[in-house]
Amino acid sequence: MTTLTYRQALHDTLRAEMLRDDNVLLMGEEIGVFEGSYKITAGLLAEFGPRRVKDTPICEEGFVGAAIGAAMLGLRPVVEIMTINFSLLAIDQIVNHAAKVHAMFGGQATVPLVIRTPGGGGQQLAATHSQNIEVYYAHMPGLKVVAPATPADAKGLLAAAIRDDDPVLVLENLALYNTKGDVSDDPYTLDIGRAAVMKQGRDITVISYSRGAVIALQVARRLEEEGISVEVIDLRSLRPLDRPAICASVRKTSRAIVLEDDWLSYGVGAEVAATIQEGAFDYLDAPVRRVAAAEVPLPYSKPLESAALPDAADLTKVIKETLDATRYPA
Amino acid sequence: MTTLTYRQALHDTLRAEMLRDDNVLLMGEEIGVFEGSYKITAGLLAEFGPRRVKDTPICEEGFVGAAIGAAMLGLRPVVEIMTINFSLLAIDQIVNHAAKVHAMFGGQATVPLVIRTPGGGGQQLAATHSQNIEVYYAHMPGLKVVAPATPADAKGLLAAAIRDDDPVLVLENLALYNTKGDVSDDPYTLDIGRAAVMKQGRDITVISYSRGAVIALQVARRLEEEGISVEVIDLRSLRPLDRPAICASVRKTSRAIVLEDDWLSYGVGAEVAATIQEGAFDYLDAPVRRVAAAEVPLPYSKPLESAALPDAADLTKVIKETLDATRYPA
Amino acid sequence: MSDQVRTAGQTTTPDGHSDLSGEPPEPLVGYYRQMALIRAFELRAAEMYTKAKIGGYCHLNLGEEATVVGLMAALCPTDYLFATYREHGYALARGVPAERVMAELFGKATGTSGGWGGSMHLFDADLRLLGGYGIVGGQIPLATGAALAISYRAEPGERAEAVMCLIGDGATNIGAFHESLNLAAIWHLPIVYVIVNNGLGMGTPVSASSAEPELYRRGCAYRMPGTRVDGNDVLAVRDAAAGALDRARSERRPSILEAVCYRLRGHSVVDPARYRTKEETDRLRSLDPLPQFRSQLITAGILDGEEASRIDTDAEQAVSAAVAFAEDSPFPGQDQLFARTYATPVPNTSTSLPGEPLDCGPDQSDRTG
Amino acid sequence: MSDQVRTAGQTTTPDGHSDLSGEPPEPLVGYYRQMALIRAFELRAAEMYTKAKIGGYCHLNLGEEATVVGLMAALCPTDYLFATYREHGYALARGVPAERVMAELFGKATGTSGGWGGSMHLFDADLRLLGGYGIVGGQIPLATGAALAISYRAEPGERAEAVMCLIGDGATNIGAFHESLNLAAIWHLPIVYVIVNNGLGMGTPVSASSAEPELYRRGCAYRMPGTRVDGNDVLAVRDAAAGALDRARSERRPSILEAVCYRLRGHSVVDPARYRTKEETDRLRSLDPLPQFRSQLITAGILDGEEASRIDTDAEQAVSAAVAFAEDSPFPGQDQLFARTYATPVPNTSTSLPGEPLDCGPDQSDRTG
Ligand SMILES: Cc1ncc(C[n+]2csc(CCOP(=O)(O)OP(=O)(O)O)c2C)c(N)n1
Ligand SMILES: Cc1ncc(C[n+]2csc(CCOP(=O)(O)OP(=O)(O)O)c2C)c(N)n1
Ligand SMILES: [Mg+2]
Ligand SMILES: [Mg+2]
Repeated sequence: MTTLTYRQALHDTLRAEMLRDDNVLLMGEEIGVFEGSYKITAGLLAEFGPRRVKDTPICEEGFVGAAIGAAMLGLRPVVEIMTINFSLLAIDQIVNHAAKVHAMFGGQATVPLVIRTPGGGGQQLAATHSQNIEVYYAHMPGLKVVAPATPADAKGLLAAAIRDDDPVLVLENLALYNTKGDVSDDPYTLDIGRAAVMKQGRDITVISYSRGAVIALQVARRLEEEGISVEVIDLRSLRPLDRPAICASVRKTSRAIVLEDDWLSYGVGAEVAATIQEGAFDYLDAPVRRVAAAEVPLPYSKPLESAALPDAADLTKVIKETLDATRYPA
Repeated sequence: MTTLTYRQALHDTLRAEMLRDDNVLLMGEEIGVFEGSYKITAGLLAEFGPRRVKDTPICEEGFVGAAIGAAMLGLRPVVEIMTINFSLLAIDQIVNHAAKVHAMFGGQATVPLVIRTPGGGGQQLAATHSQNIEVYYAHMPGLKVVAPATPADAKGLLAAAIRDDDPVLVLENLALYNTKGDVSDDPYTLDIGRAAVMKQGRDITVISYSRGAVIALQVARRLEEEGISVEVIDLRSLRPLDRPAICASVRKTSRAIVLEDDWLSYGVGAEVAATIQEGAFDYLDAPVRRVAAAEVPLPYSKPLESAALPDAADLTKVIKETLDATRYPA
Repeated sequence: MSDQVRTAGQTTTPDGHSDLSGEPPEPLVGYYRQMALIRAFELRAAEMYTKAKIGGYCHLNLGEEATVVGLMAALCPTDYLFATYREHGYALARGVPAERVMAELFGKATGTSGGWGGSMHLFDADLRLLGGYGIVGGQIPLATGAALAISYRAEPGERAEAVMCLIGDGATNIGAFHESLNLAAIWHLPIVYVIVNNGLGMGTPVSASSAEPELYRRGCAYRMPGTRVDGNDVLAVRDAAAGALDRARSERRPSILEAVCYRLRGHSVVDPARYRTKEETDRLRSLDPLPQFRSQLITAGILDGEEASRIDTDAEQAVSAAVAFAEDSPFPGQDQLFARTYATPVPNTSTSLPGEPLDCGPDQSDRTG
Repeated sequence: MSDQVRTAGQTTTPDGHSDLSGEPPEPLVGYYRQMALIRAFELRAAEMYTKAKIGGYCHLNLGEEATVVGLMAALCPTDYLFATYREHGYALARGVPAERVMAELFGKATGTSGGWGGSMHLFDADLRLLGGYGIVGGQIPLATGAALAISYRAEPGERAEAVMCLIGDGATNIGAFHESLNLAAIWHLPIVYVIVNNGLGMGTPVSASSAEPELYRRGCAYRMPGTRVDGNDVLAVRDAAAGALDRARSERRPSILEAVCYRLRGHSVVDPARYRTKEETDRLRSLDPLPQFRSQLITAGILDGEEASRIDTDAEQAVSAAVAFAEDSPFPGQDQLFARTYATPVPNTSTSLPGEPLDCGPDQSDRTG
């Protein structure tokens, strides 16, 4: 067990998988000479050379598509898209090709591809560089989508993604790269498609993922001191979505809140809330509320940006409102 | 009042708006010489000439982006994207530019742009040509998204979209083009952001839009004969979403079902169900169920395609199950 | 690095066709056989479409037979082919049995893609036909990536693998074309981009869509050489393609090959092509490569009229057999619906049919609402 | 239609710089003044960034001042400019007060975009600066569309409007570049695509990203002429740009202008540019257009050292004033958060802050759960 940053866990996992399997190669803008915009790939060009670490020109559609084609021939490319915002330039290749090729050709082709890309607002990157849009990929059959919240999960989910024969998006988060956590030194993978109970609790369930899960855990720990017992579910995987785990928790706590960095309408929380009201209808003592971003293109200016994004205080408030509304004995 | 097809209503509205305002121009692949893949623009090149009706090469990103730029200078382009599937090639321009330009530049720029594009499965067009993906646009602040179900709404919403100063997606549907309905001969617009009660009912609310709304209405009429009173809400607008109209209906009927052509997870229905359980929690007698597509890339083969897509029988079954579960006296 | 126009193969006869005299006769007859098969197949496909045996979109190679057969003649079994949605003929010439192609068009389990793909999405892993693609330009990055995989794994050489990527004239205007050709050039990938210039993208002529209408020159922006060839001349196409593939194999030099041909009918079966005048249609008929090559073979004494007619009849019969096979084949079973979404099964994948309740796990509590 | 390399303006001195002798002195001093302002502004912006007064990404024009000022000198007030995210200098040279630029970087309500855009998204409707854009290549289709709007509305002519679209070297590899240039060429649009070739896209040299590294030649795929100009030579840039704009105005002939310049620092303020050697950095310093133009002006007797120093000091002071203004300005009020999403208000637009309940209309019933 070693304490690692989320960044280091990703880096080490890439390296380990490259050592394990010569078919694993890295592609993306500035991942080699520049060592990665967020330095996840630092040192890997020096170690593995330009055959395994391919810097690409700025052409998201072209290099993501090339990675898909290479995967169809059995390579296992791990592509970095600098931020998820730029994935929109490659989304036709991801959605209409990577996600379709296996089924549309009757199972004859597989696409063992990983796309790593960070999302997240709160860095004053303004409207076009602060999006999450995970829901674009989570909605799409044929894709698998994971969004690790901790260094340990980053390792286990990235390794699983690389060994999976389907296209997997590994959604990272700018605000998590420097966060730390214990990571087992041994190699391991985590199941894609399974959520984790980050913290047990009795009174209310908070469901989140990625950075949101980290915040939810912090809030839960703080509220524990106030005598409020919050269960935290980290989805880990957005597609497949672990509905049984969500509903099992809510059947226990009878109340649920979803926290997400994304815009509220048609966001990830919508699916979670819809799932809960169907899967745990008779157990729910209060509506599932969603704590999510205000529905505006994210402003650059710090005070406006902060106002638009959900934070621990917003979550705390909604937890208390929900408990109060159902007359939780404080 | 004249009986028109959905196709004719769209055509006539384009023509009327072009006559009204010289700033309105049409752009898209094959809309001129070829008269439109689905013939919505038939005759307009002959009438208005190539200045107003611009055939483009195959370059969705380029011509959609050009339309946005032209709109920033005050033109009012109406772009046809041949099907919504191809909008993925232009989505960076739509999401990162059309939707952002007004806010990101502090309100100095406006984008009076309309994008018309049909979606829908069921035509054996296979996995890449049968998608809906409305939710990609519905999720996005800065965009407005309408999805008319009837010829009359097609007219009113398209006219409203053309006169609106924001980017509006008008989502058409391949399966609706030949459907007929009464359309007032006078010019009119409908409010973007308002749903319509297509049919009043007491026992249960079915919420849908586009082709789904037409099916919901048919099912509701049939069930009326069996003594089941179904209220049908046609969303008409996916962004903004008319939450008050949805919840008002469910507060009356206490039961709701969403019908959509799209995949279930993270689809439009998720938002509707999440909205209802929050906005009408105390009124709900049963979970809101969603009738939606099976989560697979749509197969070409007819029997498989039919199995994957929701139909009137599926909706009828779920209505009855929901009523039975809440002991509706048959 | 030089662009060139090749109107024919090694040598040319006065009427502009490739000279057949130096060619061994059997392959030539084989080319005609393939061309006749494609012609018969496509005509029957159109008929089956109007009989609603085939659904969706259906794009035909009618008029492009010489290009199709010439290109496939140059391709080695070890090479990979990425096609557009207009690919029935390529599948046939690559060696996919007509039965399996027709069955795919019928949406049957015995089809090349098990009924999942239809007319636009023929695939044969064994024959290295890596798919027809319905998104214009979508195949170009994929093909480029396949070439990357080849160069990742093996050295160049005369017997190295290579990729052929088919691209319509209209598709050269899309961003993926630019991005991919640039990648292939800077990475020295073994790929030939074949622009099948049939003069039109739906109703749009090349001159209206491309600011450089000499499409083989569009590689200039990547220092990539280009060749234009008469797509009605099967040997010229074959030889030009073989040369380009050789450079790809041995030198890892990507290139463009433009084959100029004509679409005899509308864009798809349902398009009456009203945007073409009668004169234009007549002109196209006069350029039809099938009767041309037939009479060339007869003139050269390689076939006599009777043999040629027998080939035509054989083709008809093969297509009839294909239709019968497709007709008799079963549709894929509904139990297959969820079998294709993923190659690696993972927990919680949805397998709900429309209208089924969500799978939210066992409700073990005794509590009721 | 011909590509050409222009190393200088009308005439060239033996050391390769434009000859100043035929030029009226005042504009020359003005150019220097602008270059000095940009230099001072950018250095201060870097400082303010490290002091966390500026957030997000911050890309500087350090080293590109001659290109910036030369281009802006050629642009008429009626022309439209679309820029990349590296656009502080362009805003300043176009005439946006330094106060408003700095205020935008500070995220203040008095900024060019009211604090909504930040460093990457400067906009000034009056000055027809139609934005900096952070998505690489995203501005190219928009600029092309602006040129379409111009040609939709008015005839060509000497005083017609035109569009200038700035493009980084790295951005020429993206699909939007190809699609847009093709559109401009077939539609004969009044636009100049300026490739600001500073040698690098982040850490990637042009030779590694573009298979045709002579970027002004990339118009060949659209029969679009291109010119390369020494981007360290303000007059050469100005004249080449003026010529290209003239062709756009009068003949509706789009073209490429490549200005070769250098990025003195890292890609953005936070990039130490370790991928550059000390020799390379030293070489870049020696090419710095600012001291060069300064000594050229002094040698030509247009400025003396004292005047030049005063200009430098003025620039410093202007920037200090800009910082003070930015510092003193208010942030946009939170009540403005929902004011910018739409230009045309419609019912049911969400105005909920995070954690607020949904607006689901009045709950008029007396029923409780
Ligand atoms: C991205 C995209 N845009 C538009 C279409 C619709 N479409 C299908 S085929 C076609 C014309 C293509 O022309 P060309 O590339 O010349 O190929 P051809 O059909 O002539 O073989 C168009 C516009 C599509 N399938 N994909
Ligand atoms: C579509 C997209 N991909 C990647 C990026 C990240 N990125 C920002 S600037 C840049 C380099 C651009 O280089 P160049 O075009 O030469 O412009 P310069 O920064 O040198 O002015 C990259 C890769 C982006 N903003 N947008
Ligand atoms: Mg064509
Ligand atoms: Mg650069």
